[in-house]
Amino acid sequence: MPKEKFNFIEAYYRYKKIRRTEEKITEVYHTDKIKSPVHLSIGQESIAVGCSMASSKKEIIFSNYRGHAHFIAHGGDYKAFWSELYGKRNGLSSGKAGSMHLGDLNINFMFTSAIVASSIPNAVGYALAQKIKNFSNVVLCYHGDGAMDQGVFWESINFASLKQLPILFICENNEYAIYSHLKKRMYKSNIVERVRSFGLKAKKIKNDTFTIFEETKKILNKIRKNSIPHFIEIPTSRLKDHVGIENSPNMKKNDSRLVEDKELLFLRSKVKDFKKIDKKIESEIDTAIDYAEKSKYPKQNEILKNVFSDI
Amino acid sequence: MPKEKFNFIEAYYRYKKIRRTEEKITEVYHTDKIKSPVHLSIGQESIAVGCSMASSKKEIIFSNYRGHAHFIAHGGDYKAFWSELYGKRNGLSSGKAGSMHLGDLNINFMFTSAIVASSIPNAVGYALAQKIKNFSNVVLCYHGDGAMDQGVFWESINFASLKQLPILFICENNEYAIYSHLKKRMYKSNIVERVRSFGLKAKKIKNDTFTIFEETKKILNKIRKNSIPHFIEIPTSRLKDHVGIENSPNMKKNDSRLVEDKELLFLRSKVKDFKKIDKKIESEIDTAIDYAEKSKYPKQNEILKNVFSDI
Amino acid sequence: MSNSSNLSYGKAIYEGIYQSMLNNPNVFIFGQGVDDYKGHYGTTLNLHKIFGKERAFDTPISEDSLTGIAIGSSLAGMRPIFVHQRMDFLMLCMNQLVNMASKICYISNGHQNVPIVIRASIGRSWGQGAQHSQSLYSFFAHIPGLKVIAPTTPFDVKGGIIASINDNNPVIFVEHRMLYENKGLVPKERYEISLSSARVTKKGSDLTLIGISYTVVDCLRASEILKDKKIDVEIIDLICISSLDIKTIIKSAKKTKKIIIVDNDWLYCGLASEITTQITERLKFKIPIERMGYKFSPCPTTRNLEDNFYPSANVIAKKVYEMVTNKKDWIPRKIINREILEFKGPF
Amino acid sequence: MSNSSNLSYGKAIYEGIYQSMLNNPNVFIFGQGVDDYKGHYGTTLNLHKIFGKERAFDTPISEDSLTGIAIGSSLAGMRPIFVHQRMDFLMLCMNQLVNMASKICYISNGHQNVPIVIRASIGRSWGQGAQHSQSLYSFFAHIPGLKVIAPTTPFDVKGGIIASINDNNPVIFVEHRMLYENKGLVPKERYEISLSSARVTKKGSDLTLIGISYTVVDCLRASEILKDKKIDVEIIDLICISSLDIKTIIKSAKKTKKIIIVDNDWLYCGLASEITTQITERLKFKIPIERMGYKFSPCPTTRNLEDNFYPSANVIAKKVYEMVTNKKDWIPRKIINREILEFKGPF
Ligand SMILES: Cc1ncc(C[n+]2csc(CCOP(=O)(O)OP(=O)(O)O)c2C)c(N)n1
Ligand SMILES: Cc1ncc(C[n+]2csc(CCOP(=O)(O)OP(=O)(O)O)c2C)c(N)n1
Ligand SMILES: [Mg+2]
Ligand SMILES: [Mg+2]
Repeated sequence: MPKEKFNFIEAYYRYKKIRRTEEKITEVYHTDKIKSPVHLSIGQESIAVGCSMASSKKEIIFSNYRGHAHFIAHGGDYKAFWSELYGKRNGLSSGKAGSMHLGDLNINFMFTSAIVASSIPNAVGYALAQKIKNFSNVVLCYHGDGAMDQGVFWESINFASLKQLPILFICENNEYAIYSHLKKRMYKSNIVERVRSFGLKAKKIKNDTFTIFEETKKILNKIRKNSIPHFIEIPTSRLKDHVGIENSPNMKKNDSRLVEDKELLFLRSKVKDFKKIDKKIESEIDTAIDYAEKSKYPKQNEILKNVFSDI
Repeated sequence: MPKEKFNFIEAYYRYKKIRRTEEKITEVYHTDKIKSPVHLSIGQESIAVGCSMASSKKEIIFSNYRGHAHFIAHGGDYKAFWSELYGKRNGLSSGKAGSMHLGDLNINFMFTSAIVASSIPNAVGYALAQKIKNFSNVVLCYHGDGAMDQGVFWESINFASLKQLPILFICENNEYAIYSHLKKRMYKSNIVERVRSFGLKAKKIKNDTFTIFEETKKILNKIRKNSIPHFIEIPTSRLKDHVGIENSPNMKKNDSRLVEDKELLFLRSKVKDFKKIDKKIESEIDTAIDYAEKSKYPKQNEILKNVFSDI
Repeated sequence: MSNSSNLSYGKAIYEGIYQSMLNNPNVFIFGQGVDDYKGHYGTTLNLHKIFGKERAFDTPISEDSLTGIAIGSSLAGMRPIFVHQRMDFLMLCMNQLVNMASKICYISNGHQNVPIVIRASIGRSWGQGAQHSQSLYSFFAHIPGLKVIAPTTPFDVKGGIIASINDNNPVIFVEHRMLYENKGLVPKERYEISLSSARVTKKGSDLTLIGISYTVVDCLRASEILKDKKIDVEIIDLICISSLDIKTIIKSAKKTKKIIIVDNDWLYCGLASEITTQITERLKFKIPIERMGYKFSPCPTTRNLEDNFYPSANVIAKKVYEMVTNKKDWIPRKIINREILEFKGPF
Repeated sequence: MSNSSNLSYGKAIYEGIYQSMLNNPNVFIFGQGVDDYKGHYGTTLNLHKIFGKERAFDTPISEDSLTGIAIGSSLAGMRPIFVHQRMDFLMLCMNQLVNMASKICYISNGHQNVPIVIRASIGRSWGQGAQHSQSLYSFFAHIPGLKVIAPTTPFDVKGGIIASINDNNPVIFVEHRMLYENKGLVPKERYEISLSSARVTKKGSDLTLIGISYTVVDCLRASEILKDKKIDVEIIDLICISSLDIKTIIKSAKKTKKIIIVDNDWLYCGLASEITTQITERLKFKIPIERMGYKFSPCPTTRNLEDNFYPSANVIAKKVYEMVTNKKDWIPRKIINREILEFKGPF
């Protein structure tokens, strides 16, 4: 697709909405209304935006505890998202989940896990079901570079490759697992090469929204057609601390990205009426927070509900 | 080393002793004196013989439930081995271990595990200790192709590579995990390539005793000098069933290897006085079995001994 | 009964799975050796030929990811059955079972659920040693969100596997190796047993023996020996581990006023402690309750120590006699566990 | 006392480890974040600078293999300490702990042993949710060959970590997140506490509260509130989970004749059941025993459900009052858990 035809308006909207949401969380966090850990995505937006824009509504999304960006980009219920952060009854999971376990089945967004790499085999299992059932839905599995430290990652891609499953692994390589740099975890950072040796098609992709969109779109089409598992690595930076609202201690203090995000400015430059979008976003945020604030907490006796499914 | 200088007498002795021991087990098994599962090594002897002959007495050996060949080749206490199979008090572990958990610290042979791949990280940990302590002992870690299905294998080699540990992984690739062929477990059987991508020096070695010996010797020297983890894959065939004394159902009925072992014949052809060696082996076996037969079982009250170490 | 057949426990499991796969195309089964010529004690024999290799397949030795894969497929509407040759191997799956399978329904407030069945064989036979002999079912029962059952009879094992497959939650299904050949009458139809009811296997008045899985067989043998002393025990087959049928137990306790729990596992922080505790919490008066189980050591390989490791019919009978009569003057006649004596392995 | 200092629980752990590393060059420590600027609640701060990065290092997120690596290094004579930010992550290590670490000494008939320490933080704070809040220590206590302790005070945690490092067996060392800032007098020297003794934290006559780790703090607060009703409880700090100090418990039980066990975990097949069982097995007479612990659900994230999930000082006090007086007419005044209220995370 020629770059001009790319829906920059939508891209800017998604990108900015993620950024503003995370900033808003940072602002309200001191009130302790969000009584749970938050793992912010500031700096990593382009991946969620590019991949989500390349996806159809039928894709199945697996993410993790750092899932705000993916959730918002793929269009999860935004009001219920804020209510969930606030621990309210009309949140995505009635407050039982919180930031680390977002999910919304209306957009095939699976409830996420806070155990590193643990939902990667779940994504593979979902893809296996697609293959058994002869469905053409592709599973998208977002994960960090740290998740590749876990043996289960290698078992999972081995199985995906063995059974030739319709799945795309998206490695958001921010080079850190909490404060551990990749160099303290791998002898060489040859992620793509390692994955490729397991029989997947693997590629490193430049981190800009359009390129991510374009490459992902191509890959998703290939997967739909041939059911071959793919893997992409996208270098990125987490500008915030691993968890919580401070700036990342791994960033240089005067890192320019902390003041202005080039990618965001670029996307904005492509959108004439960006102020209208900004306004829309602010109003969506305000509405959602208002909704969350006014909502009720779950009742104490709901604690024992849904331990088991009685459907 | 020129092939002529190779100690063929010793090689033949070790090879034949393993073979005859396994055959003897097959003969006595029906008496039910060995009341535990046995995983025989018939067909895989050359690897144990070649690697053990390349090792010094200082090497540390990790093996697994299919450990008879390694144990005998590296010179483990042979009488205590038989006593252990017979569950006797003067066995390697007073009968508490049996065939699946052989060990003999006099030759640095670690007690083995019956959980696939589970002692691979132990081997890496031992190598880590060598590195911390500035010792130059190399750890040998024998394992099957099936062990590479386990995530812990990949975590373990990642760590060995990260810390540049003095360890040699020896993959006895008999292509089967019980009755599961490699093809049912890996998309491509590119074992060496996979391991290499993790930063180890990796190589596939032709399966004959001399080549294995020569290559291993070179590699061990390199490891001693530079502490770089290595991996070798050696194709082989398990002629017996996964467990027990029957022939392997995965072998063709008329497979020539079931009647005559070419490698054994070749080694024999290099040894003038092979009959003397044969006799020595038979006498060692008879003595050991006699010793085992005549020994006592542990007393019932020993069951609670050594649950904890009180050293 | 023409609507029943005399089936072995192994065949009964097979029939339950076969009928479930026939009934529901979302049911599939996998695990090491599922499609080999032994078919996990016959319980999966030729399923791949009948239902195709996408619905019954062999796997890499990757227990951790495969559990995750089972879970993921269940989120997509499938009903996977994951077979393990030994319970011990489940230690590799604990993260997926404890942190994922048991939590997803709750985390999603009921939007998602995880209908998976994890089959695991436990038990002795002969020389299995420390790593192929553990039961460990109390681990799973400790976790809210998991169900655990361990049927003893062919009837219950067929109804149990069908009920587990039909259940919308993760079920750990515990099978004992020494039971696969035991036979009994099994209805031909597809039927379920309750996942929260125990069974009174034998009525009696002098003392209640509570067994689970293979120890029920030990209890039955003990009760035979105890006839020599005219002692009449009641035997309860627990069946359900995570959902204790305390009603049935209390009813029996009130009648016999003496209880021995014969567990298939270590006692410390185990199932027998839970049963003891629930009984004492519910009874107004004090009755003698004893626990029997594995010796508190890893399982030794050599036979004479191994025999000492497991509770046996003889040891159970002796304990019953002592509790009922307050005397220690009886040595019960030796009784033989045919299936253990005859077991020649190797597997 | 000039030979003691007023240290936090976190600092006390640090001191125990620092002195052990100084004393024995075979001791080393590793785990995610061990060398970062937070140093696992200060307990590992700068150890890599003092002892070098070979003896204190950060790791990949590979819990399974790293447990195996700890075990392997211990076979070579090292004494590794493996640090986990959450107990929940130990579910990835179960194979190495249950099938390997606990069995090697026995399998080798004492020729080998595994002196490793596995440190794991448990506990609430705030919004930790289902996967960062579990205790699960009963799993380890269930397995012969593993030791498990969970000290509560700075004194015990220092003596406990040193004793664990010196022990020749695998020890699971349980730390509660809400205790790291609690202060107390701690001797400056290197000393050990017993790995099989409980401590009577407070003498009393009306009822015995048995706490473990953080619930001891809850029990102490409950006993404060109970003074309003002139009820005088005895409090036992269990400390040792795998080796129950039943003597101390029975002595107290004979005195107060009423017991409440406040566990830090789910109750079903858990530690509280084991304690209840051992008490009833040893006492000739019947006394009331109650168990309190987590609600039987995964831990919910939202605060008002979370508050209901954990046993609190208030709920404990109320239960004590009811058991002592047989009345239900008292609503204890609200007491505040400072450390929980003040916790603003995020970690
Ligand atoms: C099994 C497990 N071990 C450790 C942790 C603690 N932890 C939480 S996030 C994280 C880092 C993960 O890094 P990565 O996968 O790169 O994702 P990122 O946070 O960088 O997005 C760690 C170690 C965990 N949650 N689960
Ligand atoms: C974790 C685990 N899963 C399954 C088994 C059952 N099992 C025993 S040996 C074996 C095959 C191992 O194959 P491989 O590593 O190639 O060794 P080989 O037997 O061929 O020498 C399996 C699956 C086990 N012991 N441990
Ligand atoms: Mg990262
Ligand atoms: Mg093999």
